[in-house]
Amino acid sequence: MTDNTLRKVTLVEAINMALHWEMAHDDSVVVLGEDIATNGGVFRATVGLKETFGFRRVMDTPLAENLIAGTAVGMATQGLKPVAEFQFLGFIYAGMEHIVSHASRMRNRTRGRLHCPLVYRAPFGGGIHAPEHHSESTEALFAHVPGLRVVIPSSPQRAYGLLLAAIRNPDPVVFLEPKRLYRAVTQSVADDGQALPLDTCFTLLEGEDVTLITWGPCVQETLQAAEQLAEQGVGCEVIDVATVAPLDRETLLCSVAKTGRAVIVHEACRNGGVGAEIAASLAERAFLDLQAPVVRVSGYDTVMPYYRNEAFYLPRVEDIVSAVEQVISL
Amino acid sequence: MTDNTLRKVTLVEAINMALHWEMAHDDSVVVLGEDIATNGGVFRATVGLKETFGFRRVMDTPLAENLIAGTAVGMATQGLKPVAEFQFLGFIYAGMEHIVSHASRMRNRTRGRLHCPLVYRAPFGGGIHAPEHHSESTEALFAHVPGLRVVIPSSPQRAYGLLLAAIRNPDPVVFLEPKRLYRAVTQSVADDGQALPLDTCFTLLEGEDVTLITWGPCVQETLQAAEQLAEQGVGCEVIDVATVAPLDRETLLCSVAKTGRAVIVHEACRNGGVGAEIAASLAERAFLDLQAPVVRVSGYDTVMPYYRNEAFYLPRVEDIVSAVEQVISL
Amino acid sequence: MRKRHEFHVDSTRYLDDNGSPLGELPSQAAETERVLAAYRNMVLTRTFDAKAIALQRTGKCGTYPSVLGHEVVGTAIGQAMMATDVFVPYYRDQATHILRGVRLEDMLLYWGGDERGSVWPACPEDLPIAVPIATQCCHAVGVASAMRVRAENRAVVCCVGDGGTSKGDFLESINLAGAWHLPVVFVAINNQWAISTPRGLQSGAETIAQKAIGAGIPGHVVDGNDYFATVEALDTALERAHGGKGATLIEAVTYRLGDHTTADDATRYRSAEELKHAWEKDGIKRLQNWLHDHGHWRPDQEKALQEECRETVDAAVQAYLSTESEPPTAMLDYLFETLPDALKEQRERLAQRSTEVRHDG
Amino acid sequence: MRKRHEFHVDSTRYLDDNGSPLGELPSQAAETERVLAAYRNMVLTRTFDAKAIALQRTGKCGTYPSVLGHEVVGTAIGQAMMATDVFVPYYRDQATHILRGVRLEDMLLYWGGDERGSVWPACPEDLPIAVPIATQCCHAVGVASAMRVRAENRAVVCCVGDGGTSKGDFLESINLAGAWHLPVVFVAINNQWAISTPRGLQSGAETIAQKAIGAGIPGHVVDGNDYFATVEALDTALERAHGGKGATLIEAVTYRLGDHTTADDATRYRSAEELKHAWEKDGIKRLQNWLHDHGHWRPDQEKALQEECRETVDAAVQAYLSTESEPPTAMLDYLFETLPDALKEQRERLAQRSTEVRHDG
Ligand SMILES: Cc1ncc(C[n+]2csc(CCOP(=O)(O)OP(=O)(O)O)c2C)c(N)n1
Ligand SMILES: Cc1ncc(C[n+]2csc(CCOP(=O)(O)OP(=O)(O)O)c2C)c(N)n1
Ligand SMILES: [Mg+2]
Ligand SMILES: [Mg+2]
Repeated sequence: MTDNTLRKVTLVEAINMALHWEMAHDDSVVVLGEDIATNGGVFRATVGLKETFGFRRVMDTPLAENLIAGTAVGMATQGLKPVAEFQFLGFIYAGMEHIVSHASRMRNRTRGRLHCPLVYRAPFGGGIHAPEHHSESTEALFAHVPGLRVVIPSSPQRAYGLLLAAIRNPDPVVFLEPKRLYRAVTQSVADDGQALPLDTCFTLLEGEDVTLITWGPCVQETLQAAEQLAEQGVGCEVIDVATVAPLDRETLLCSVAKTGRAVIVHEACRNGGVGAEIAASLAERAFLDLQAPVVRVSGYDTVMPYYRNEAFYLPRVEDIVSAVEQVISL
Repeated sequence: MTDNTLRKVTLVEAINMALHWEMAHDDSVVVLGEDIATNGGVFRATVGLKETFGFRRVMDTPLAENLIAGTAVGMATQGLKPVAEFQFLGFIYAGMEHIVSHASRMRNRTRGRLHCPLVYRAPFGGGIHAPEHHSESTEALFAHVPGLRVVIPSSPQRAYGLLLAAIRNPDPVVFLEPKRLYRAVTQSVADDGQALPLDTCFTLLEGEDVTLITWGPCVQETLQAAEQLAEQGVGCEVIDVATVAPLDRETLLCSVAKTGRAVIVHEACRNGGVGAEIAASLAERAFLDLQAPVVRVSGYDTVMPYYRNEAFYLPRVEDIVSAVEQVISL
Repeated sequence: MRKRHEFHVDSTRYLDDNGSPLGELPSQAAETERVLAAYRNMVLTRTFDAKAIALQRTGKCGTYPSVLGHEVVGTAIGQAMMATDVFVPYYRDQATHILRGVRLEDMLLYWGGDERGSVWPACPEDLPIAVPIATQCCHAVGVASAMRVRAENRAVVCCVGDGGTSKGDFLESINLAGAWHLPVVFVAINNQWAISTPRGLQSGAETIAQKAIGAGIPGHVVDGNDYFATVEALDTALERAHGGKGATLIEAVTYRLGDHTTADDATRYRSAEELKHAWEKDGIKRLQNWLHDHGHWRPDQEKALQEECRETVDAAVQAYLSTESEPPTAMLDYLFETLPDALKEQRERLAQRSTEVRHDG
Repeated sequence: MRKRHEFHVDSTRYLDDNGSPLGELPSQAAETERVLAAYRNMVLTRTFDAKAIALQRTGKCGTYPSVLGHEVVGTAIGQAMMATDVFVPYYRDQATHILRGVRLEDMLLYWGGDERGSVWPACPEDLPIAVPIATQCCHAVGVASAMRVRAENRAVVCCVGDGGTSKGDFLESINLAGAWHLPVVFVAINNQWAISTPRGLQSGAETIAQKAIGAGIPGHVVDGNDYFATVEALDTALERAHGGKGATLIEAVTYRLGDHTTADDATRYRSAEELKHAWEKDGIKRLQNWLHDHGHWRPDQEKALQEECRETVDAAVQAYLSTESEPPTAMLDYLFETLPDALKEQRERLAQRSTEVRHDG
């Protein structure tokens, strides 16, 4: 790693950097989706790829998510490594059959003869005042599907390293990008092709009193809550799960063994969210360690409201703080 | 209710009875799906409907699940009450966009102007030696979607009463029928048009020592396990959740307040299954009542194996018994 | 032994780019009042559109999809439909909504992030805007099926973009419409672009209308900037539908004169030249010229109309801007007919927040 | 101003129901060895099929979809393809699989509930059976795209049933094949039924081949019981694909002579008469007659072939029946390339069960 590879970038630029790196270093990587080539993606995540790698490897598709999902499966069985973009997570559902019934099963079905080294990318989450269907947080739907990895970066560095890992992974990865963080923060990222692991959570902050477990956009609010709580003398351990499936329960259990308390924060609606699996796992395996119930701070069990009321749906720093105060008081 | 309405029927016959009853008593009920009219459905659930109510109300569709899901939405906005069959739950995924983005949202989107009084029926679960994709248990995918009810009968009586309730309900219901129970048991069912509630769990057996929480096909094995455990002097409370979303947490919490112990049994893979939400809810709200961790007995976190090894995937009576023994021993 | 199965679609246009007739006009041209009403609606739509974009640019409205270039086809649809028919829109159908009785402030509310923008008392059966592309096509055949089930003499008009015609929903739906002889008219509004994706990348087919052939229904191409061609095709298709003769696919060829939405910058992917060329074919100007040339319209009328439209739009903007947001509990209150017990606690939490100062407007 | 866009699809047949030429035959008829190899494959396929059904009836195999009536088209596909091409099947393509080198016992293993039935060393790039209808069409265009990306001179053949042509996957895929000029041949095997749903309920279109028009690719109808018509169409379409000229849709018209699967009872929804009529068009008999009539085949050869096929099938059945089941841990071992930590505990539990007596076989 040399100094001149260090760049100060936003999360979406880190995505773009990772795509450039991997396409330059691996001919089998191709990119496809709606408006990703000439336009460079509606969020500019794929900008420059067509110019550098040409239409052959950077493909604007017709408007059909089912087709995008399924075409990527076919490409992957041929040893290509397609990175398929869904313009928003809210438009991925038409592709669900290929994701659930094919991408995740091809290896198992053929006993390893064929497999699907593909990445399904999608911007997700709310907070950008977008129209209906543009603010979905349905990572739990994918986390429940055996054979899929579901990866969610929450910083430019992790976006870069996790996307590289996702593309190199020989199995299908659903890669969800928190769009309200796309340009919210910048970080120095070394453009050195270093991937991050897909099988461990990232401990962002160490603490003794309570474990805050989160991922994606809510990492921001959770870190802010931890800062406030630190001022009150409460030591928070903040864990970015990052790969929500398959889940690294060990890191979470170790942390809770230490703190005895856990608060889970996610933007998705609560019922059946990934938080439920984490809470259930902790409650089962850390039963004797837990000094308070595992509490979830999350979106409401409803559809994301149109943007006038969006802010009422999203978990806030103060919600996290008060959840921590609640579990700490027990 | 007169005696001559009592019939000894299987679960699939109870479904058929309920469809006949409701179509006879409500002109707005229509039925659609693949092979449901002339053939009466591949499981014979809709047999006789076409003969009685005609092709106008009993519609064989082209082969397109996305279309079936979406056509039902359109019909429902017109005040029809479509009961749409997906031939197997494993083939519903193509219809996911309409289920997630439209059926469940039409009322909310239009602030009550339009709504979707529809039922999506699908046989689900394994155990019948079927080919790939014919043994899915992905109820959790639907339970996580705000605005949907997910209802799962486990006996002929509940199939009859719950299906009537589902059709009459003014909102969309995903109605999953445990196909390995279709013909496994018979029960006397009064063909009297009496619906059952969609907002409460059914307590099938009362007991003091442990709460067994289950639904669908696993109700059978759970009851058998309870019987075995009764012989060992362990009193099991067996609860059939039936409506897995929205979840009646009160009944479950009351039971656990009494027993202090809970085992959840489902056929779906464990990670992110409905059992996770139940376990998380109990662990959070019954924290002080619980004398042992909530344990889940479930399928493995993988795709249902082809039928030679299917039996290794399915939860068995002995798995439930030993889970109970484990939580009782704490 | 070889057998040939032959198919065709026709394409129609009556006016040249300047509004001069290319030959004999259809009977619709003689209905002066209707033509004038159409023209007025086009101008109102365009005035509204400019204002909505301005509101977005000044932070008073959310992302908004300009209707520029769709005024003619949208108006023709609205005129051809009966009040008892059902309109199944996509998101760029402002011209039709206005004729169906949707209030301008409702459209602003919708794009301004308020669900109440889809409460349409004047056309309570029309479907709300479908954001997921082409999904509305399946709903349209569902609505048409309901009409068939009840043996009603009503029809459905469903709009979809050129991009949307690549998606299964559209293709499956036109097929069902053919198989079931449904009273539905699909209007594929071919504005040459799906965001940055040009029509040519959507399909190798010469026309979109020919997709009707695989569905066994008639397909027809019209110049979507030619009011007479478009309204004639709509009238004919709706007559067929009302007469129990089944479905039609109309491809209305036009051009998206604006950006895809206010979040888009079309200069990234298309040339100024192409856009300039498209403006030369503008259907409003064309109809205005025809009206002038045939003595149906005078400059002072134009001036008055412009003034009137501005006032109408300004009043709507006032109504929109003065509409208070819903309480946050609304996000739970319309999910089910009655609030399930499972959501009661969450609703209480939200109710406590009702008095909070909003983070955003 | 009206413009007419014209389209057509041709349908081809060379032999009458008895195998007599209706006119001049295509050049393929002169390749006697190839024709004989085709005939042999058809007979082997039919022999295998009868045995598989018998195994299911006696509890030795799971639900099985009979290939009866598809032997001709399946064989033509297998013959027309190069070894380096990729076959993307649905679930009724036994005749093709055999020519691709899939072993009969593999097919039995697959329907007998064992994932190893999809490990195909002889054609490692062919896609496994796709059970979810029409989904394979999207995979086919994906495979063809990979060939295009790598500028390879290879092609894909993808099969789909008449029912499958109503599903978005098929329609979206042929459209992409047209838009991207992909080297892919779609064969829609129109056997008149999709379980109990007759062809006429799937679509109002006169032919399935005409769905190609909306995708901008050539469509062609062949009598799928006519070996010469079918193999000629396949040869032509694959030549086009290999030559970089793009995709083709072939509709092979035949009849599903058996039940949908062994779980189905077709007498519930179709008449004995219709079935009898369909048997009169049987393509194997037709080709046999032609071979006889032209001196390429003798009764003693037929007898020897029948015997040989029986032996081949019996050997496969033995191999199948003597294959031990996989250990239960297999259900986790192929999910990911390497077992994630999250699954280790579950794998251990399964490993403990490896020695258990099976509940079923
Ligand atoms: C299923 C789905 N995928 C993607 C999008 C994002 N999107 C919004 S509009 C659009 C292009 C639509 O183009 P077209 O159908 O031609 O209609 P136009 O906007 O040109 O009127 C896309 C890709 C969406 N709304 N829905
Ligand atoms: C997506 C999906 N829906 C439903 C089914 C159940 N199913 C299996 S075969 C079949 C009919 C298929 O008919 P067709 O495409 O004509 O093929 P054929 O069986 O006649 O060869 C159906 C509905 C399925 N396998 N996949
Ligand atoms: Mg467009
Ligand atoms: Mg068929």
